[in-house]
Amino acid sequence: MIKALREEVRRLFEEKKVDLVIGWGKGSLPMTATPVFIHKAEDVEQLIWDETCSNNLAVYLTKDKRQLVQTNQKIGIVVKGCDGRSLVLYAVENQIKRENLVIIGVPCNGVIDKKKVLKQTEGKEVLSARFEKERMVVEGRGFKTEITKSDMLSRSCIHCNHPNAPVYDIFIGEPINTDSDVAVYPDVEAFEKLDCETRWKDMVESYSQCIRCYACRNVCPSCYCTECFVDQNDPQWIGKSPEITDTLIFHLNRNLHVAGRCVECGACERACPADIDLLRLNRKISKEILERFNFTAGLDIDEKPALASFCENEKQDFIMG
Amino acid sequence: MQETKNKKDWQPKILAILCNWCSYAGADLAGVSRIQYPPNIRVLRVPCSGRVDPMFILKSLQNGFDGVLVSGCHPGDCHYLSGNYNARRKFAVLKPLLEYIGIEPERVQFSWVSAGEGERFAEVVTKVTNEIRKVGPAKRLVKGVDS
Amino acid sequence: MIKIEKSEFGTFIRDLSAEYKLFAPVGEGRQSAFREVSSADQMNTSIQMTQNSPKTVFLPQTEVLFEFNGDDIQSGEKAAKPMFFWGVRSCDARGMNLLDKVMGQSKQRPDDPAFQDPYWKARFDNAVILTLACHEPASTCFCHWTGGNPFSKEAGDLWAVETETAYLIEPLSEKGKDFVKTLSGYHTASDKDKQEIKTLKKQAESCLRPAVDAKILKEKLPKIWDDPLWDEVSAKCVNCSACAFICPTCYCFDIQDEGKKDKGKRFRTWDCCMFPIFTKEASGHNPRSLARERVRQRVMHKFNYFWETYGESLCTGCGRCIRVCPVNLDIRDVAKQLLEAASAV
Amino acid sequence: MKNTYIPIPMKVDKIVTEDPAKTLRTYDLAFVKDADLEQFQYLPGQFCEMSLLGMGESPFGIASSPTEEGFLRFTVNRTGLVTNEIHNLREGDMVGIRGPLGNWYPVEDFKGENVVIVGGGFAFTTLRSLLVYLLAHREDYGEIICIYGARNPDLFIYKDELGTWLKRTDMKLHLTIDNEADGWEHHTGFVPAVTEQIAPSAEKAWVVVCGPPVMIKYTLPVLEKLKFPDARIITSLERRMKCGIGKCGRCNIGSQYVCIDGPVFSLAQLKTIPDAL
Repeated sequence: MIKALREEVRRLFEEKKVDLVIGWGKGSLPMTATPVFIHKAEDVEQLIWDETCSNNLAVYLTKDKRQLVQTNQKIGIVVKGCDGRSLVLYAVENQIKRENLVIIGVPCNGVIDKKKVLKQTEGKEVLSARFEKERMVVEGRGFKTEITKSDMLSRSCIHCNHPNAPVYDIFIGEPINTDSDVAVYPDVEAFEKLDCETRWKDMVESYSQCIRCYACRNVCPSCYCTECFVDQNDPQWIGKSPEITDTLIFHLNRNLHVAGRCVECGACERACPADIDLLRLNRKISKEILERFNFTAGLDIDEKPALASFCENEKQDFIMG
Repeated sequence: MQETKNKKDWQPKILAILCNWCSYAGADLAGVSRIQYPPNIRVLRVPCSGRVDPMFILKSLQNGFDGVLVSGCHPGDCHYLSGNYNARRKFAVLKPLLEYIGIEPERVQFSWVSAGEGERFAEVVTKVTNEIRKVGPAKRLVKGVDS
Repeated sequence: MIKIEKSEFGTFIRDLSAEYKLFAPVGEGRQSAFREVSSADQMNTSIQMTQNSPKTVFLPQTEVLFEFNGDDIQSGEKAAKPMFFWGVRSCDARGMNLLDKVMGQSKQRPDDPAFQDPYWKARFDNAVILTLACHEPASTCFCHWTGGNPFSKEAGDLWAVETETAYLIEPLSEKGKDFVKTLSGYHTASDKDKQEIKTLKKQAESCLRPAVDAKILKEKLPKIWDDPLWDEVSAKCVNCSACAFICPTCYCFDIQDEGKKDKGKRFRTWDCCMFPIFTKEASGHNPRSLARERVRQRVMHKFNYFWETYGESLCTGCGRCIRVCPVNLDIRDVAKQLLEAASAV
Repeated sequence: MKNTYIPIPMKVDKIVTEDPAKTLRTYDLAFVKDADLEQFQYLPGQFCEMSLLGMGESPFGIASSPTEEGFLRFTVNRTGLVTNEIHNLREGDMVGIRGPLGNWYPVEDFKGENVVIVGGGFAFTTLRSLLVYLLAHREDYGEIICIYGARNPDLFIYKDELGTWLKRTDMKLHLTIDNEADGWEHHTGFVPAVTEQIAPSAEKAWVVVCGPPVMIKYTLPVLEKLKFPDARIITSLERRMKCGIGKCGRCNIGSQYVCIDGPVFSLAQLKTIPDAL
């Protein structure tokens, strides 16, 4: 698989089809991949693809990195299903020139969340990790244990049913077949069943861990405003104190800004240094949008995001009769 | 910010965000027709319900309103043709989201009231006020109040 | 050197918490931090390093500077009960000393109390810090790059080593000496214990990986201030502030007002040089508008600027930023790259 | 122990609107407590943080001179949140002041030597402080030359004083505007050009430059051409600030903090700081 990827990318450079390829390389820590920017054929050996390649690389086409796109150079980008959906979103929202992109799809069976591994090892540091199909053998000082993939799978991947990029120019290996592409939200439904009081308590408890580093925002491919509402200070919308109301309102508003645009790649949750399960609000919104408007973000280049369009006679049960 | 209110002489404070062309005129009609409704709302006039950023609603709850009512033109009557349709989609996401995190559903409500529906405006305000009175003073999301 | 058997530890901690506001490592993984405890079983004594450094106590994420009501202004300073920090690693202890150079003292106005931070002093001057030797430095640890050592005694008021059966404690500062005087009924460490310390130290040092001398890096950095390498180095950074907020020595803060003209509060809150708004002026002009400039600012501040003023690195090599960086931008790799480029110049 | 984060109360005594567009206003603030008046010792070039409680703080250079007792003067350009609010102040309103902060123009070193002051736009505030200070100790200093430019005649601040200074024989004031204007009988042209044309001697002289970055950028080469040594070219920097006492890290440039190592720097110093200019 990795060999095929490298060969394809080498070919792209040799055939002058790309000036730059964004992919994943081996990270400095076990179970960690890191984004790499390949500028010439010799460097393709840096590229890897496995269940540690969790970053959504689409993020490097917007925000502070926007100039990459603006310089009109031909960019190759390696994408999982969710990353590919981000590119579709960018195309819909005119953030990229499709013709300048060479989208390289890879079949994704889900990426791991290091935080979950850490839980499995009771916080003990992992010094080496080896994948064996559905299992990972991790070793640290004075321990060696096996973790089954399902126990360390990123939450975004558990219910993922878009393992392949919806749009691609090259696909490495065989696209993965999914039995159904209708999203399911058992986690959300479970939380909905709890009573109001419990839900609120739960929210407060987990979100009070937030240190406001905005990693969730900065790794989010859908969060690319040139000036985020958080950074506006005249008027200042968001209180800067970590008081729970300010923290919650920041997250709620961020979730609302990506409503109908979130591709549920889970980058926010994996990036969170405070270990907050950020995805649950995004997934709630996605569920609502799917049920009400039968819309899923980042699948169709010709379809506007749910909150940027409307139907005249659609369900309005939430409006007072 | 807000002082702790004791339950019995507490009166709900409700922000009514009204679209200039329909609901605001509706409120006006209710007034000139001397129709009685609870005095608990503070009116914020906006050009169109489409102008209402969910942030307005979150901030009003944070800054001490016990509830928020957003009211615009009936579907099809928008002065700007599609403002209320777009608003409807935003609200369709916002309302369940707030409920999901544990904000009492009664606190944030939406309605369509036309310029001719003075009666209806009074009914809506009465209904909203009563429902919010039932759930009591807002505590969640409120700044400076320990939830 | 005093010896506290692990069997005595429970009572020792209980007595401590009676005298002091006792802080110790609590919790696991990404939510571990120094929190107030009252008994040994609340502590996580096995943790190598907490996710959040003691900074979260000494320089809290937010802190009320004062509350105002009309013309009446009430300072947020609180006369705190003396604090005791158990189990601070040497990198963090050094970090707190570095913060004190900025917050508690003033290089530029050494004799003017107006330039010392009263809120910081109320806590730091009032705290006894016990530095606990680090047996198993993690793969992300690089304190030895910046002149530290897992068994370093350079920072803290007390120094302790955990052995098989006991904690061996010796004083480092005046505060520490006074504290030790208050301890009674404990044995003193035997030569055998001292031997054990030597072996443990060796083991610990064997965990450390080859070092880069931060001093050399400091000398050379100015040469490549304008080097295009910074584009490469900053390419994958997403400019969040995870690294800065969990860093024991990042102290930058913002000052904000809340409330109305007649009633409200002024508070400070952590801020970070990674955010564009950090330096954006009212006119709209921003001296550090580019991501690369902001990344450079952080690296230079840690490894050169601070050193220029205070004679040591602002990085203590705790490696937290390496653990949390969402894109695995490893500061050690950055340092190596920069050093290489600088040496070539 | 003194808590520098807590502002001292001051009363707005007098407000002068400097330009027809009302974007520049000058505020004279009176001390409310005598103790504060006693304690507040400053020199030209220092600044203060002006507080509007509930709104925030902004740094402003002190435009009054320590030789003018009993009040502080600030000229505020309407740009952001706080400055807008300041412009809504009325005489008699209260504001909070923290300071004096930062360092000052080396008036001690100036003694017995000539001083050239080059200013542009509303950055003339601390230069006014300096000029008034020098004139108050006139006998201590040699020749005093002041070159002050603005885009058009309206945009000069302290117009009345400029008039009296023009008449003085113990100093020379050169005014200049960017383009010709009816009834303008002073220089025309940008500050750097006018400075070059006036060509003040660098002999036993210091030069203090303060103005918009672009003006400073083009004036410095001129001064070097006129043989002013870097150590005798003094300027004042601006950066976003919060604490003003060298803690919050916002105004950090190189190893220096503008709020406490500066804002006054010599060109010699600035050349050693990476992103200062």
